[in-house]
Amino acid sequence: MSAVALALATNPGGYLLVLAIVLPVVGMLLSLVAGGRNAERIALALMPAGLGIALVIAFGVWREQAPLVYILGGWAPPLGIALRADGFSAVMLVTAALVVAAAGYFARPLFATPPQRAEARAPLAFWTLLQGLWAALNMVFLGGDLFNLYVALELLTFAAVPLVCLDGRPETLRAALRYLLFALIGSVFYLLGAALLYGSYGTLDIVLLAEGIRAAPVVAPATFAAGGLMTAGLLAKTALFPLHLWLPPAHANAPAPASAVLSALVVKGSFFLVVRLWFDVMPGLASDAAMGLLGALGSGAILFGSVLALRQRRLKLLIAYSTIAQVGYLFLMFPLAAGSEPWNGQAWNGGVMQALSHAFAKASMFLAAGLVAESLGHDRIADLRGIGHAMPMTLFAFGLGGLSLMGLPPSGGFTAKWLLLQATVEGGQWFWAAIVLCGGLLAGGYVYRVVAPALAASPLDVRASPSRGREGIVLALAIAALLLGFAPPGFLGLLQVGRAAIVP
Amino acid sequence: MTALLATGLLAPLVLLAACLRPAWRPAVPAWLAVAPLPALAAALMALENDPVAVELPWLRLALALDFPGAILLGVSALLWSAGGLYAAAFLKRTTATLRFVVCWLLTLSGSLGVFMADDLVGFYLLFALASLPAYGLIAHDDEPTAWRAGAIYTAFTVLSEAFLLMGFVLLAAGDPTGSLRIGDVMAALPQSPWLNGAVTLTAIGFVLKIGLVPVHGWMPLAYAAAPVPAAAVLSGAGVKAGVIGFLRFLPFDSAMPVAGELLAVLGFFSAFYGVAIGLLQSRPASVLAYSSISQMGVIAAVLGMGLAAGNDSAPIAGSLYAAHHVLAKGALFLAIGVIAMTTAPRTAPTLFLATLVALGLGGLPLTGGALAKLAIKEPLGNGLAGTLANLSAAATTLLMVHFLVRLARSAAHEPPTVIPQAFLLSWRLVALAALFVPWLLYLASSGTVQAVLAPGALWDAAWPVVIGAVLAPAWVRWGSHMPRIPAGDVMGTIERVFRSSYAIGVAMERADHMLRRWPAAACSLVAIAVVLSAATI
Amino acid sequence: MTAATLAGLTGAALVGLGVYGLLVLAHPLRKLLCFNLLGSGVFLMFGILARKGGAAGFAADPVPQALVITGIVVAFSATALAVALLLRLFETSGTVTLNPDEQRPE
Amino acid sequence: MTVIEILDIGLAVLVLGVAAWTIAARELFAAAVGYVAYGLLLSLVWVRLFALDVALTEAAIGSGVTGVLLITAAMRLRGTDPPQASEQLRPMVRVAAATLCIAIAGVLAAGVLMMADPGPTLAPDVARHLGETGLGNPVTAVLMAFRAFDTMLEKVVLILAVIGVWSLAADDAWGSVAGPRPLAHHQGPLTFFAQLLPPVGIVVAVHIAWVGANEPGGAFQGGALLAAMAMIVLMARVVQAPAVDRRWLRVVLVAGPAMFLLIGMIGFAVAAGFLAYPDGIAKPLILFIEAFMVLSIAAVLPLLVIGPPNRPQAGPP
Amino acid sequence: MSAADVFTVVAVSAGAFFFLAGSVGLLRFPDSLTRLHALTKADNLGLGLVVLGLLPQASGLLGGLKLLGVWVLVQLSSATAAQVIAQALGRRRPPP
Repeated sequence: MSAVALALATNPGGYLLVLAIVLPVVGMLLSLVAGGRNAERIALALMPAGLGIALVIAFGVWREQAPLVYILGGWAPPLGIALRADGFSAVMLVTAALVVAAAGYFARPLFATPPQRAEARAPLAFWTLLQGLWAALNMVFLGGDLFNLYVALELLTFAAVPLVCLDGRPETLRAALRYLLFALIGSVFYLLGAALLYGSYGTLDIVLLAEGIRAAPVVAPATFAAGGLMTAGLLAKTALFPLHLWLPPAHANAPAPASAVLSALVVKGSFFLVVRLWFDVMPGLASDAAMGLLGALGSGAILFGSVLALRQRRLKLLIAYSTIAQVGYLFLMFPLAAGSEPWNGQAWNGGVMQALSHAFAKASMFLAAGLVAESLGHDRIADLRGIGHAMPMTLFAFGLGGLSLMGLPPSGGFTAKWLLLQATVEGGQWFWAAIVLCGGLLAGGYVYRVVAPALAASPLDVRASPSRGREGIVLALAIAALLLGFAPPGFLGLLQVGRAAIVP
Repeated sequence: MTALLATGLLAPLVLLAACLRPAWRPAVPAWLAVAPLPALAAALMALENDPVAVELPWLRLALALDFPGAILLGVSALLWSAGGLYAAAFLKRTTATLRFVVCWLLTLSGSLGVFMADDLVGFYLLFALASLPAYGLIAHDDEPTAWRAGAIYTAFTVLSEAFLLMGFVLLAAGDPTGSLRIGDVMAALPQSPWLNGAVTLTAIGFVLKIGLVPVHGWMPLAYAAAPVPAAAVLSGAGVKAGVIGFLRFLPFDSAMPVAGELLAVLGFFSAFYGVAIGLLQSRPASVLAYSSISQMGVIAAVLGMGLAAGNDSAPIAGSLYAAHHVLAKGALFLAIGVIAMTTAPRTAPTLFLATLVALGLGGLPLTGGALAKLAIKEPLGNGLAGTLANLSAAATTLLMVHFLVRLARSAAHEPPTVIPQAFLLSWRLVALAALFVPWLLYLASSGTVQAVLAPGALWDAAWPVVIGAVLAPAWVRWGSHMPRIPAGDVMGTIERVFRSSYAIGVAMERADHMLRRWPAAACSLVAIAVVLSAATI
Repeated sequence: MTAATLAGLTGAALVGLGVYGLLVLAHPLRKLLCFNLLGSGVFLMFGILARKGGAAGFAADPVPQALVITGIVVAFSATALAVALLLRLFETSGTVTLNPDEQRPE
Repeated sequence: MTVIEILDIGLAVLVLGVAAWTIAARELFAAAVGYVAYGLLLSLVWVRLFALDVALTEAAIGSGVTGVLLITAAMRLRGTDPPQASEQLRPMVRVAAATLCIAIAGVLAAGVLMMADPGPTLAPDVARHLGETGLGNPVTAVLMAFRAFDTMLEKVVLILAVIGVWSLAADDAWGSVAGPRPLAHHQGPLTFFAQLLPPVGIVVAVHIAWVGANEPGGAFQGGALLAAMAMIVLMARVVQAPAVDRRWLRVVLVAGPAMFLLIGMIGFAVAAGFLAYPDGIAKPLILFIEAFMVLSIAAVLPLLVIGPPNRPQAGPP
Repeated sequence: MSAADVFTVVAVSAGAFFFLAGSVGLLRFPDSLTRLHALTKADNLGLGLVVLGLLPQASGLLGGLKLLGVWVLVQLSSATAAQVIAQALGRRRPPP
């Protein structure tokens, strides 16, 4: 069977993809109905199950060395909708499950329903929104239809925005509104692009569209506009420089577990779709100029984000700007990984590794910052001197995350940079190498700004020490970022499964 | 052997894991001296037998020990062990012990591991481990000078890591098999299209680590700020991570005249520059730090000449010279600590031993230093390079006399509390090792006693020391009238230049402020859509 | 010119108008209005696709119509959420400005 | 040029004119009202595109419910416009923005003019498989069968929006109700209207939902009409909205998507898989799901319009 | 053209005229109450004429009833709306 035919039929194990989406949706609905403390119980109970499903999917993709496919309702595309999991989807699913679970267990004391009440606003909202967000992420990673992905993206945004302003302070409301309005422009642009593609090829299915674009004697002019519009829309949601206006206030003011999920996963959701678009839907249109533009924006993000991170006075703002910088690295994938040379494959692996390791490292750092803020009542960097003495585990986790951002071994960040740099060398694209190295130096700078004074032995008044368990979660995330550096070759092979450039 | 190497690498990390349990923490310092011993045993075994190479697939790490690696590992382990003894006693008199212990153990595992690493990534990891955690040792005193020293040290370290990363990537890219083993990579390097880039970037990375002029400024600041045991192990063993880097990653079997001579020139310049500025220092630790710059310069010169000539015996010579420096420099730093706790008349035995070790750095006959100097004679040859080396030995002697004078003056004034026996034991152990271990190494590297004791050889070793010794009284008499240069000399200027770059940050912040306004960002969004569409056509 | 083409051109113009409003109007509620204008312009683009895809006895391709219906609902959800946010912002801070930078620390 | 064409052009000009006026209107309130008019005109355009289902949806949601939402907001935000001086734009920015927008609109217009006619279509596929669903309205078939997943998710989006809106409540208002208090004495034309209309509205809503299987209409349009009834009743202050923590309210909210999911999962066991319907009983199943969706929609839309709970729960004064 | 058709054309045209008049009033009258007056009066008449004109064209009895239903509902809602608006105006600005 041809690759296209394979992508249009359910294969064994495909039903798992449905479960991965339905489970959090059901959790969300049940949580809403059951209300109160049950919302938390349901959410926490489903997280391990979701993680299990994600792991089984990843294992299935790895064992078959082929994407899992599920045709919803038995209606094959173009009429119906398909779900597909390739290697990239699979690892993102697992990452999302891990980070969501970590944020969930971390959030328990923050979003517990007060004992004297049956139900309170923030806990109910948090637990339901968290599950909604998780469902949306899984849909984004598995969706095989551009319009279905639009709905998933909207779901993601609607779950993410209220999380930003759960505390109801005006500045968080303002940040949330800014985020929502800007993201909405992005959605509309995406939708417009999808319309143009449908108008040209009569389908919204990713595989069929790719086939249509590839087979067309001349590329329909609307395709160009669609590519630009959809990408720009997605970039707005990814907060790629210079479209990052909403990210720092939103991520820096949200509650810590929300910040962790937003920074680690939500921006990756739209990034994931940009990758889908350029590598799966329209690889033939990935001209040097277009990919160079994306790479240049990424470079701008690296430099701007890092320098701005160096200049922040608040820890969470620093981490938020660091997210802007780290997202920039992801976009170096585009000039480097477009193509079918072996080094393109390395760049692909590098980009994916960056997405994964940043997810773990950044989640860990945001949660660590949350613990610091809880213990001190503030997160002013200038007043963190000696925090390492008071909360050694937290600082250690923060530092490990920082190492991954700097790209020091052993960490996923190092592997990512190593692979990206190898690709720049073999592709002769030296400019990106310089940017990567500069970014590493600047990351060293902003991590140092926090860690070095924190190590000082000066006494510091800490309201309450964080619980062992929550520190353990933060540390576990940082260690996950670290362990990615030990990923066996088979793992890198998994990332290549279903990569369009190597599918015959 | 695999087990021994692995234990050598992991022993410090096991101790580190023990720190996780608060109940065990107080017991950990006592084990600091033990942690390096497996590595020492591994080094001795490797010296006995042929070079070994093992893989630890579960750590994704390959380890190997050849002769240069083994001797550097051995002496470093010795110094770390003695230093651990000192540190354990030191920790009883200081605060923030946990931080010190953690940083010590991390640095230890990196510092020893880097001599064993046999693959690019592992080397990079261990090199980083040998460098970055040392921040905690340098800034241990928690005062502004220590913070500044730590900050500058970290900045240089991170910069060096960046150069190394790119250098290593180029090295790896040059090997078509995709192997990351250092042996394979270096074998493929001469044919690599990126030969020059790889060598240059890697060399810059290591130059930053060994502190050649003009990137030496961090060294005097760091060693002067660090507590005695930390300064001893960092100046002795820590900095050799850079030396082993040169040994591993310069292609000595293919001559690269330009690169080699460039390195040699830089090395010789550093050798004399270090002495010149060192003479203008008054703190003993700063003097020693400048001496380190000078000595690293000599090693760089040796390796540079070896690279220029394609001389593959240069690594062994360089490693012998470096091995002596490990012990001698470590010992002298420990001496500073001992003297600082001893009142004047009772300093004599310590000063005597220190004199032997210090002059050994200049090549005093029969000391370990003389053997070290003998070892580098061959790669340097008898021409200009050999003469310069001898002159630098004379200069070093002068500097060492200066050091001894400053050391003697730093003796305690009031009767101090009793000096811990561990301090004395540690210091004497390393000092004696500095005097005698090079003999063992020399003999192990197929040298003969006759060659050392031949009158000609004795004279060759003696005359630079004599010149230095003759000049010394004059310097002691009048040198104090010379202007003093702050430790770190050019560092002040570099910092000023760096500060002026803050303006860029301010400008970018302003730009960010503008870009993040709604109309600007929204216009950017539309513009990106338009430009990207156009770019795909 | 057919009704479909005319509707398509209307949609294109609406997209332009909506984007312009989103770029230059400061009041969040006006932005939201413009978002809805822009959205309906995009839906009209789907509409012309549907009309031009009329075949097999259907006056218009039903698939884009279904997409538009879903899209309208999603856009409404977005509007409702944004309005609620805006009103809450006004309630708590007394202003509706989106410019966050007036409140930098120190 | 035929009369129809002239009318079409007039309609287009009117739509664009009202849209432009909405943007340029000096008063916020006026802009919101303009938007409602715009929405109604737009549904005429949809009729002209032979997309009656869309026209109904646009009229109900695009102009109707959204209009109520925007007008209410504009009333409550009276006086917040014009913006502060810091937000005034330089003319240069306006020109740049206008240029970009003209570029986008121009590209799209070119795309419209170049569009193939007849264009790519899935209509034949829909026609081929319509019989398997038992439905007569192809749009409903797409919504409820071929792309049922989208529709299910869209309901989840609505619920998530409700949670999002509720999450904006003040902490001490949780558990209370939103919207205006009911009046003690029912009087006036609005009350009369609110008491008279709902029975009619409910009948029409059920009718629309029911015929949606074969003719224009369907769950969403029917639900929206039902929601409109609920909003009129709330606005007339005949009853008050239920408190947000009522269990029955939650059940009604999730009933639609939950039933969709449930029947979808049953498809695993008895049909071709998730969201597949067994042969022969597809239509009844779809109508069954739609019934629950109507309920959910009727509950969701008014909740979204009246906003988060904002006062302690209290009976009529 | 049958008589019914003629009737339709005449009635619908008349209805359209009243709608137009109402719209002009909306735009040209000086204050809210007079505008309201124009709308309620003229538009109701216009709608009635249009519905009346369309009745002969209705498809069967059910179609005719639907038309009448529309008319009734619009009557109801516009009357209510006019009342509500007028009340709101009265509250805001009591008559002199």
